Amino acid sequence: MLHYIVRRILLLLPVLLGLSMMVFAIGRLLPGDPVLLAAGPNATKEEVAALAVEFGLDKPVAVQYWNYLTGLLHGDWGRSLQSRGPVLEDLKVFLPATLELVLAAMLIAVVFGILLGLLAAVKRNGWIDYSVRLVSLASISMPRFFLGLLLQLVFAMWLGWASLGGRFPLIASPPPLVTGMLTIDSLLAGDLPSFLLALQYLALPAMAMSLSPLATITRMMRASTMEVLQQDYMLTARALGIPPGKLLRKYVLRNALTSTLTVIGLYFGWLLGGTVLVESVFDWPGIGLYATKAIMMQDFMPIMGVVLTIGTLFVTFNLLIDLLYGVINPKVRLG
Amino acid sequence: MSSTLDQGAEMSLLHIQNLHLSMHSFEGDAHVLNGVELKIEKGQIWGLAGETGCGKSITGLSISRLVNTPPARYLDGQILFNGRDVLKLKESDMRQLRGREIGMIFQDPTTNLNPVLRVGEQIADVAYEIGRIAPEILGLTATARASQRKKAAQKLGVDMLERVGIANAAQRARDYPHQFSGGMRQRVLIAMALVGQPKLLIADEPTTALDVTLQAQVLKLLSELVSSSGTAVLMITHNLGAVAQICSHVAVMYAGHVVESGLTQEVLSHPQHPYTRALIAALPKPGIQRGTLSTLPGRVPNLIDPPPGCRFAPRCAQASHECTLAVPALVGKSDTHRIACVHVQPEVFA
Amino acid sequence: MERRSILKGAAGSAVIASTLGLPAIAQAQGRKILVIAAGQDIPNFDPHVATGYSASMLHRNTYDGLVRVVGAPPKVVPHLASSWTISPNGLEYVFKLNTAAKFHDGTPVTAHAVAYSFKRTLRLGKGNAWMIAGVVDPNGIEAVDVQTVRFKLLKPFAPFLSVLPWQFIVNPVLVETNKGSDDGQEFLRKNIAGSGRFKIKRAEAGNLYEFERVASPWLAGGNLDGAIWKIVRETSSQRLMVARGEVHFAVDLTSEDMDSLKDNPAVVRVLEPEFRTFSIKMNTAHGPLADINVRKAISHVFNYQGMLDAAGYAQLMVGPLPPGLMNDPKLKVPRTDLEMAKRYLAKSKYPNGGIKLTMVYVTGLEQQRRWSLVLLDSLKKLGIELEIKPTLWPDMVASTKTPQTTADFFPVYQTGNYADPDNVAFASYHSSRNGNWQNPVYNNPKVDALINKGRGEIDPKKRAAIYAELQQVLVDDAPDIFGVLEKRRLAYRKDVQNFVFTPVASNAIELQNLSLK
Amino acid sequence: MNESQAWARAYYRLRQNWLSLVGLVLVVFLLVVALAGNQLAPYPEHISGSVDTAMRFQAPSSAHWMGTNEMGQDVLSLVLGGARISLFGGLAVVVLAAVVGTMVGAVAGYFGGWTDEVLMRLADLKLTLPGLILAMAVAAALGAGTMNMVLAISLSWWPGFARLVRGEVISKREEVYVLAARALGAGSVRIMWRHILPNILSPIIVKMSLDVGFAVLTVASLGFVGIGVKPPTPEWGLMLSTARGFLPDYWWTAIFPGLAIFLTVLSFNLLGDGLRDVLDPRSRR
Repeated sequence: MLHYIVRRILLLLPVLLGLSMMVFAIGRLLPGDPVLLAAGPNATKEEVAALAVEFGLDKPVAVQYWNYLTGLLHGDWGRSLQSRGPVLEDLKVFLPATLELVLAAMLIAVVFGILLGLLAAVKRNGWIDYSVRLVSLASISMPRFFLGLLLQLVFAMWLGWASLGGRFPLIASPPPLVTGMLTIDSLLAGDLPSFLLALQYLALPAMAMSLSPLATITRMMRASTMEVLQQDYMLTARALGIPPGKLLRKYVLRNALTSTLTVIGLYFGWLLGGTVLVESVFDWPGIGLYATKAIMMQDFMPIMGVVLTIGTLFVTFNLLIDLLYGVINPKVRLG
Repeated sequence: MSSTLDQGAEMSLLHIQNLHLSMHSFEGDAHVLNGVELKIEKGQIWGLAGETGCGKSITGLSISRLVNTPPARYLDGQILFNGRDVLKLKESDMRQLRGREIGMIFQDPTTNLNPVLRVGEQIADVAYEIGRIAPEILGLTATARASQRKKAAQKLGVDMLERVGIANAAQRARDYPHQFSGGMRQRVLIAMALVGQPKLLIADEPTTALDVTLQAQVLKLLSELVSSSGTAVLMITHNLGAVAQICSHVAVMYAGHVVESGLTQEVLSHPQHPYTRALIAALPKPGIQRGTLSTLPGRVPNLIDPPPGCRFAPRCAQASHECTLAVPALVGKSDTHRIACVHVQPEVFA
Repeated sequence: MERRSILKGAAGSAVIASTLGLPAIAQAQGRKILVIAAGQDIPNFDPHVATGYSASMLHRNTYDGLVRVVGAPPKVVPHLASSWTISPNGLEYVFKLNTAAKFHDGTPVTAHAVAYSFKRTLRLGKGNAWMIAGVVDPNGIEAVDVQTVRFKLLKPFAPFLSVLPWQFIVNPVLVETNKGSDDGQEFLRKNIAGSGRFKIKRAEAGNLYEFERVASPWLAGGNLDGAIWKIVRETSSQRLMVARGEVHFAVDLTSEDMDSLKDNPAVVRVLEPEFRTFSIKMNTAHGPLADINVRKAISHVFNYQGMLDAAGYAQLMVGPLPPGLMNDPKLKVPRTDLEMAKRYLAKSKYPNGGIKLTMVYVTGLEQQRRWSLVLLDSLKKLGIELEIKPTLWPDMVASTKTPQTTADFFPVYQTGNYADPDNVAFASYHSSRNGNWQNPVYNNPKVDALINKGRGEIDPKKRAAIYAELQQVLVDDAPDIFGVLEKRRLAYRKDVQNFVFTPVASNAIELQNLSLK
Repeated sequence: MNESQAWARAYYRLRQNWLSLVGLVLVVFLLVVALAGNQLAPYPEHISGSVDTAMRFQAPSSAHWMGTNEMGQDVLSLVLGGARISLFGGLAVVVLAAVVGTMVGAVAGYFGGWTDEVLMRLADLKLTLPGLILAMAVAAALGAGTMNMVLAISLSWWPGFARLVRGEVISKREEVYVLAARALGAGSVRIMWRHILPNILSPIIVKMSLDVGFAVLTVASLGFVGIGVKPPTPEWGLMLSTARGFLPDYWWTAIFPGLAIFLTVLSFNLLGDGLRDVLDPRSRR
């Protein structure tokens, strides 16, 4: 098993290299002059030229890329026009917020997706199956930002149960910083009131984020469960007296999960990139909002930083899913 | 539908009476079983032979009520297992029978074991569930705790694997199905089917997916295990050779109807029904020249609008108008040889 | 709203609502924290570099200027300087400093610190330096003794006292020790070296800035222990947060927000005129609008009422300068008059229109989007087509470099930082500002001369006459479509006490005298 | 199975799943609205930007079925007008991405070897990058305008088609009729164009019909974030983001554009699902 993991990790390096190359190329190809913008509106010609040298834009592209790459490795991801600070520092502040949102959304999507998928497959062509299929198709079509607005309208504006935006009540002091994820940090600090508060702020955005992955996982789970139910070994197990509960829990679930797992992996990556809209609706200070502001200011370093971060996380997480796939599916692990 | 119990005769293990079943599909409703008649006593080893699509598998599955309704629908008839009509049982009662009273083996060993669970665990699961109803199988009393039952089930599982000829069964039990050869997997399935010491074992084409040498071994293993425990067997196959090798009795089915049944020795050496005779004639015998295999003209009837009366009539040489009037009943002086054909009178044959 | 109250009533009884208990402003552990919702981030703390109302709020509360501005109309009152004398020719100002004033690190605010700060401002030439550049002579700033500082001006400058509230004094010791290579800019970007009543306790870029009252402030006032400047981008969120008590202040509200707060008993609405003009500048140097008759025609076809409706709480401009700043009642600005517009157009090079003009506006600024639609609709009546291009702020600023790259119509907000006509006049119409977004192309020597005269004139009556003549020339030249004066739209909770509105950067809330019940 | 029976079975499966029929009807209705938006709208002049500031924020009434917005424009007319941008924007993205993706996929699949390796790694890399953020960055940099937006979105949309087509081409490449054509001396382009492409059309069409819905969603997302079309062109995403400030009091200015996006995406998904069953039964739901 170990060499399987090592081989996959080694395979990761060229992908990350390719990723950095593509992000650099996109940064350079985008029209708009980063130097002029960095210099600011009332900068003189000389100042702009000096800055161009400082940015290293006068050097050939290959050298620029090399500087960019070495810079990345040494933690210099460029400076942001907005915060004037290094991009890496900003990412350290904003990334945990996005991760917390995506993890919460995926948790909801996976748990309910699997349950609903199983239910729909078992009660095949019954009214439950039919309504689950209809609702999941509608959920996939529901734009996240519109859903966010509706949730805000109902739960925050009319019913007043949830907060309108932000991550934590302003007055209350946040739990000590460990992971940067408020819910987890407050749990680590054993501070239940903060945990509940953080949860209350996380609820609406997480729900808005989780609807489309939930629907997709339901559809995938339903399809793979129906596939498994028709397998011969299910008939054998049933014929030899295995009760339905154990059949579903043990015999169906593990097999159906294997193919649904890849979707969960893919979705985590897509969600990372998709938080932009929900973050702007709920004023959730994550990398999505950070990227949007950077785009509005044509501030390239943060955009490239965010895109590279998401790309890297996406690739790494898919590797984890593949490894988990090996654990669940012995044929893959033992070759 | 005669629902009265079969008074006089001592209660047989399995008695399928006049079973009718239709299967709904895109094109329409196919009348798959057309009055199946079959009676199996304790210890007997029956072969259920017929071409593909004659309904033998569905009959086997119906005994353990594993046919999904819909799309299937039982139109008529009974399946009496130890006198109780299986079609009327509550699902929970039916589950008590499966594995404990009725064991089943299916055709393809490569797909009948759960790929993601260890072999030992799968057989232990079966033993554990049976132990819940009949603890004595695991050598425990009813008051045994679940953990005891689990350990005993695992031990019984390993023992069974050994009895079906799997070397150092304890280690092998930890392996996964894909680490076993086809023949070994079929042995595991046999072990799983017999771990509950069932009264009846239904084997649906158990050797069809194996090559010839393995077939003989598996059949030998099956007959040894069964004879020692007195388990009755219903082997569903289209291979008359296999029937001849281990079955004491045989029933020949055509288009959802048993046309001839009785002692294997009797039926195979003196086939009376035209279809059985044609079936046996089609068997290649050693020393025949090339090109002389006789074939049966015509095709299996379309079951959506089946021919009236005897469904073999369209392909039968002695067919007459009388054949088309009604489905001929399976009659015979005794259970040793019964025939369903208007033109063959019972007294004619022994 | 009938339906909403039913829903609210039903929800009120819902068990969930009561248990969750939305976190209204709990007086956290008894500490009085004022929470302000604002849409603008504070990327830079340096008082001599950063601009924008968010930065001004930070500077006002963590640094001090020689004087402060209070009330409406704004009046200059002593602050660091307890008294001052002005020479008859208006060229020399001498300030006596308040001995009690001291920096956060306890060292007193000396005349040397004042001189050091003004010299640094002029040296950097950023932030609010433009207010005193070319007016204060860097070598003419002298610390006579520990408590007295003398300023020698290069030329008489009537609004000098009005600009001083924007020039903040830094602690020279701290700045020198962290000078670095950029005159302490890197240090002051994230750190405070001031003498204000508050200092920064927690700063999360893009999210919130928490202020905390210093241990022993040299000036008492108000009972606040601290305050939080919370970045809330969406104005509707700000409005709902102040309506529900999640925040005390909301500083970026739209007219629609103010309408929906109308009948909320717990909220005080502030709707005050301010020295903030909005006009659509026309490219007088390049393209069809160089022709004055086309400009005149457009000035008369524009739907002023439509602009006012779309603006909500605002009033139409009655002249190039905001009212109350020496405005001339006899001045007549153009109003919608299709006949007059057609007459002017007939005299122009394009008698029946048929031309296509371009307008840029800042992506995301809703008001500017609405007014560009009003302009598009109005121009249709003259057969003129308008292409509206939402543009990102950096690109807009870059486009004003040359007349050729500047769009035909360029919308500009002009905020009067100090209550003096020179402020708006100089920034909007003086040709020295050409190539800059405040006055990209307009160049009229006659106007320049009048502005310079106005700056230097001390005598109020003569000054009034100069600005009256200036405004008449501007109206005749019609370089802009004179738009609206948006009222300041603020809202705060009833339990905030003694907030005094000052029409000068009033959304940069001064915490000094505020208290919470 | 002769020709007529194949169609009968296809029709049966489509009819059996009446949902996709609903999808079909909705899509046709949307196309009509997109084409004839101006004619259908009660106040067509509002679509081209005229305003009526006296009638601001009117609640839905008989005069204005969906009420009026902040400029007094009729929301129903703007929604109908917006259909053109959103729908044709979505279609343009998918068609552009399909063309580019098919070419890349066909070349990679047919020639294989290192071209396949390079092109597919490029496509895979593209999939790891967050499509929406990239589209926003590119659209913002190119400046507002429908064409810029379509270009920006299809930039990260083509890999999906490339992977699909590559798979299909590889499987079809070994087919007998392809070998026969090559044996008869047909050039590779001819083979691809005349033999392989026509036979892999159905999975492409299925993916296109499924993707249009999501492309419309992305167009609206760009609009919501404030990048996208130039005023006065009505666009659902922009309308929703503008109207967001008027919740909850003037809810109709936000709800109707939002519903329009949802319905469009739903109808294409319904149709796509149905088509997939009919045209491409292998990957049934």
